[in-house]
Amino acid sequence: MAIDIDVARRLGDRSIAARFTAGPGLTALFGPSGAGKTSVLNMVAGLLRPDRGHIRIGDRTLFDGAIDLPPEARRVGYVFQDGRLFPHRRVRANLTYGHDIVPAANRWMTLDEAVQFLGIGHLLDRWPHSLSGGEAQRVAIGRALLAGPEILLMDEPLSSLDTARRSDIMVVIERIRDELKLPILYVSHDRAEIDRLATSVVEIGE
Amino acid sequence: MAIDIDVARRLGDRSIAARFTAGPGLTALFGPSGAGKTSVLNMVAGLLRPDRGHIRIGDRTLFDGAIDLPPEARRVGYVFQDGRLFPHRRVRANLTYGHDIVPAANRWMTLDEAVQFLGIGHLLDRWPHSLSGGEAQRVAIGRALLAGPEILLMDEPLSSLDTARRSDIMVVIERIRDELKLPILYVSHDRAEIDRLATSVVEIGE
Amino acid sequence: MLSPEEWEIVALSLKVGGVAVLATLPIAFAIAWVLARYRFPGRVVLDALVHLPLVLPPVVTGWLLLIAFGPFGPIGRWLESWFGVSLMFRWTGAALAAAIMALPLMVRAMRLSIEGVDRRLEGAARTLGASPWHSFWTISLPLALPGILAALVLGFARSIGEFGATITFVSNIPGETRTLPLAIYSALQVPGGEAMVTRLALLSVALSLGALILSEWLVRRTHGERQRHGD
Amino acid sequence: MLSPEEWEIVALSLKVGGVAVLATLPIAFAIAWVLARYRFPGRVVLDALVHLPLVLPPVVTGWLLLIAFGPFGPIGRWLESWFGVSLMFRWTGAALAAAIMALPLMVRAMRLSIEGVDRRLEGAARTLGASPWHSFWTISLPLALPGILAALVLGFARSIGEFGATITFVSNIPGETRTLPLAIYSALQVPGGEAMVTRLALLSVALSLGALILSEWLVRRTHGERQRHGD
Amino acid sequence: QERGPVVLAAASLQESLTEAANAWAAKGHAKPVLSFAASSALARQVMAGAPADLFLSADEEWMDAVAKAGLLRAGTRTTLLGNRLVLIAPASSQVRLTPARGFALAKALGTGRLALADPDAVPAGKYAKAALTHLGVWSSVAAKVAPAENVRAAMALVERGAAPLGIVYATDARASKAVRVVGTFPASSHPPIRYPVALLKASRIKDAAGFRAFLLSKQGRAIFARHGFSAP
Ligand SMILES: Nc1ncnc2c1ncn2[C@@H]1O[C@H](COP(=O)(O)OP(=O)(O)OP(=O)(O)O)[C@@H](O)[C@H]1O
Ligand SMILES: Nc1ncnc2c1ncn2[C@@H]1O[C@H](COP(=O)(O)OP(=O)(O)OP(=O)(O)O)[C@@H](O)[C@H]1O
Ligand SMILES: [Mg+2]
Ligand SMILES: [Mg+2]
Repeated sequence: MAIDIDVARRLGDRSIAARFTAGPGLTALFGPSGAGKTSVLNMVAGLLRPDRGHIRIGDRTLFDGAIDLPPEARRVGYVFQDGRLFPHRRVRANLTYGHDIVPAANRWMTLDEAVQFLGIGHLLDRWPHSLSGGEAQRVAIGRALLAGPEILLMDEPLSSLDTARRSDIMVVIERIRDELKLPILYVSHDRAEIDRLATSVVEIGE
Repeated sequence: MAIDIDVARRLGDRSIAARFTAGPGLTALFGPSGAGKTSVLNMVAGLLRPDRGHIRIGDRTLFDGAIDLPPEARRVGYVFQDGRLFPHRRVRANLTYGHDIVPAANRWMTLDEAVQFLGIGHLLDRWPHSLSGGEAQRVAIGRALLAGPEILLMDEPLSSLDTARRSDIMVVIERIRDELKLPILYVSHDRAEIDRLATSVVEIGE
Repeated sequence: MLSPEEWEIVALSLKVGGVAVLATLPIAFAIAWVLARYRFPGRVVLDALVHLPLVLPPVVTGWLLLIAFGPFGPIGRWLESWFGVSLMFRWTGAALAAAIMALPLMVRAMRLSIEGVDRRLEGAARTLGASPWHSFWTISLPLALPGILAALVLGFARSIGEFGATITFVSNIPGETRTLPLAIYSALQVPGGEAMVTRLALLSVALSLGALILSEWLVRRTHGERQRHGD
Repeated sequence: MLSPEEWEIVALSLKVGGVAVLATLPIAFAIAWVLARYRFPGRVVLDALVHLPLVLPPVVTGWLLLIAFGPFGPIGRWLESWFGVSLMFRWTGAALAAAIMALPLMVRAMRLSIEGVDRRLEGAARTLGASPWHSFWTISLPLALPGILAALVLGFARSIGEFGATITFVSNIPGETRTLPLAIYSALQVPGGEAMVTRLALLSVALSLGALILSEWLVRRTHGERQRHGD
Repeated sequence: QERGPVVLAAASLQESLTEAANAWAAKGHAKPVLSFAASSALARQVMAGAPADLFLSADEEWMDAVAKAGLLRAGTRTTLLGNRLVLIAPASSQVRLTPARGFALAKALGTGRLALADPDAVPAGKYAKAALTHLGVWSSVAAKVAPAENVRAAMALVERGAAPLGIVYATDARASKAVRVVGTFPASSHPPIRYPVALLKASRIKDAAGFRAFLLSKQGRAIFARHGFSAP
């Protein structure tokens, strides 16, 4: 599935613009802090409305001025830069939130699988407040994957993970990329990560 | 100034324990996600009370069961893993918060200096809500430095910064370490960062 | 311990207060939501309208209710002819009066909580496939729970204490509209009725204390627990 | 537009309501803070005590005030002999009655906001050198501002509308304790007084509308702005 | 069994009317439903169409208002009771004073206030004002009046020592141990205090007329007399 994005949006006194097409696989968004990487992901997710432009994933148009699918119809899995776990639900209920909503046919991962490869089995009954930074991040990744998305948006998903966990998860991301053939938009500042995972690299910048 | 730490604390069903001494310079805390790195920093900062043990920095005892200095008397500069900017103050007021409290003699950096090397001059009149991840992190670093601490606690301070900004700030950390001779406790998962900055490495783990 | 007459009064107060608060809850929440989330012309007017029963002396509110819902009033006539329902001298009228008096307190409490809900969490829910409705029920509403519980307690206490609007609107009929405050008023009219007043006042206090403890328990069961586990 | 007599009533209502709310504000905040932040034996009792004026019919509250603050009452006697102060029949007594009736509403609103303050931010302030006091003034208090403003609006509206406790405690003396609701009540007692009632009621509404608009403007000036700039 | 008639009665009749209703019920009639509130509130309810049977007002003015609205059953309005006005003081007070032309009320008050039901609004207050005007002392005390919500509230001010003197109905003063009757106002000093009663047009209960008749009967009047009411 190919990605075709051309968006522009004013934020305060800044203009964010990005325009790129990418084949299937993992597209790394690269650029200095404040360049607009998160904003682009928000536009793809439907959380921020572009002032103009279009967003197409495969043969689905998510946005083009006339069309503007709501976030829940876009089937994006979004791992936010800042976690955003639901504070009033335990870890288990956070993980299953999207999983329980989507039709069974759209899911491509079970709770057990996610729990196992993320190593969060011992956390299932905990409240998000009590998680360490890396633990919360793993739960957030699991929550996004379990909703059975057709495209993944990952905003520095590995930033606070230790090396072992990091390479475990990179293996999973590679599998998602290669076996499930899901397009992935991936923000990272880590050269090694990008070198290993990225099919293509897009520079977002001034 | 030497650091002498020996603390233990139960959190839920886990026990966090750490015991190490370190000379001056930058001590990297290293360990898997959930090992207790943030908890140790919280205990040093006075935000989490150890169940037993002691914390000494140079010739000052911050904690030893009998003594338990409040956070504001510890003169720690803490860059939190999750930012924690004050949402009701603009960036400038966040930066000067501690700076304005401490006696002028304790300060070792001016607002202008901090703003300049962190590259946040254009953000001074913004609200924290509107900052990008990396921008917020830079403001948080500036806020901690400007309070003129005697010891720095940094919890993955560079995780969402781009490479250029990252090495700029590493230069500053090196200067703080070498010229000001401030002890620094530094949490990071990035091998390259630790190799470049750390005087000593402490393993926190099960 | 309580005389049958006192039991009747207490039961009636509970019924009136309970029905008033539960019936008002969704309406108050809807108003609070609209006031918290939307900017529209007439917003201040709606806000002011909601506060009205707080500002006007209750007797005036009761009088307005009487004019509107009395058998000769426009709404009263309409209710009578279409549904055969009359609120005059009925406990339902007392509940209506209590509900209207409780409304501003309930709206404010819920509005404060709704304004405190982190809207980015709603966005996160949407990306996980939740419709606006589903995200409302599973995210926004539970996060606003402290305000809802506060609204319940405030509203119930206010209902249990409502006097002026009730007696003006539906009079002081034993077993039908004579709630605790009206019984207290009656006792106050009798010289030497202080003992009775004290007794009934203590009953009121006990009722609302019960509601208070119940709500604290609910808070602890839901919201409180996830805080305690935090740092 | 307004007669001199009406001006007097409005001015008095503003004075009584304003003084009541401003004097209660710190006390209510202290109580809200304690209830939100501390668990201690007797907490529920304090909570219940605060809610009392809401649950009791206002007339009973006024009667209790009379018993306590009247010349024969323990507090009244003490005030008289030590300070030579009497609240009886004075606007200060009316303000006291209004303050007590407004207290529960103000405490609840502020408590909701205090419970919503992220305590980790207070910790961050402490590491930056702020004493508990300084962190309270610069972090906790500003973050609880929405609740404080809501408390001001609710309390003021309630004070402007307070009738039963006031007339029972300090009676209905023109120029001293005759606030808007008392004037409205007097008008209601007279057959054909409806025109006067309407006029005075509209005045009440105008006053509280003014307070409402003022508070909305304050919210927008402080809290609102930093939200609008966000996402 | 048929429901008893709904009786709207002035709050000051609470004890006496309850006793009368019990006596009526003891004769095997359905017990009347008694609702006590301020006459003004009750009259407004009648005028808003309330389905009540009998109205007992504490003054003529509100009964007139109901009559003007055409809601009274013709020929059923009559005066049920009378009352007297008394000057009261706290039980501990030593004051001696007899209400008469030009009596030294202002002097007796000193800096204190005179507790009254609101003289512009509430019947008892209106009678008191009329009496004091007639006795030529109103102008000297008008600025010292403490107008209360109703007679009982005025009495509470005296009971609690907030006011050194007050004017209330004889029936109220009689029943309170905390006040002392200083003197009774001459009946000629104010318009006669009358409690009118009437059947309402809306009445559907046959027993209502019977209950009204019972109140006016010898047995009924005796009950009210025991509570200190005078015959009209
Ligand atoms: N209230 C609590 N109840 C139970 N467990 C808790 C609680 N608070 C913290 N923990 C656990 O204590 C451990 C230490 O947490 P801490 O935040 O110190 O880890 P960390 O080393 O900083 O990890 P990371 O690198 O992921 O940030 C974690 O496993 C966390 O889940
Ligand atoms: N409401 C706003 N007003 C003004 N500027 C804004 C607003 N919202 C966002 N911005 C700016 O838009 C720019 C893009 O933000 P964005 O979060 O997309 O950056 P980013 O590329 O993800 O950066 P980072 O790597 O630091 O997370 C930033 O400079 C940010 O300060
Ligand atoms: Mg970003
Ligand atoms: Mg950590």
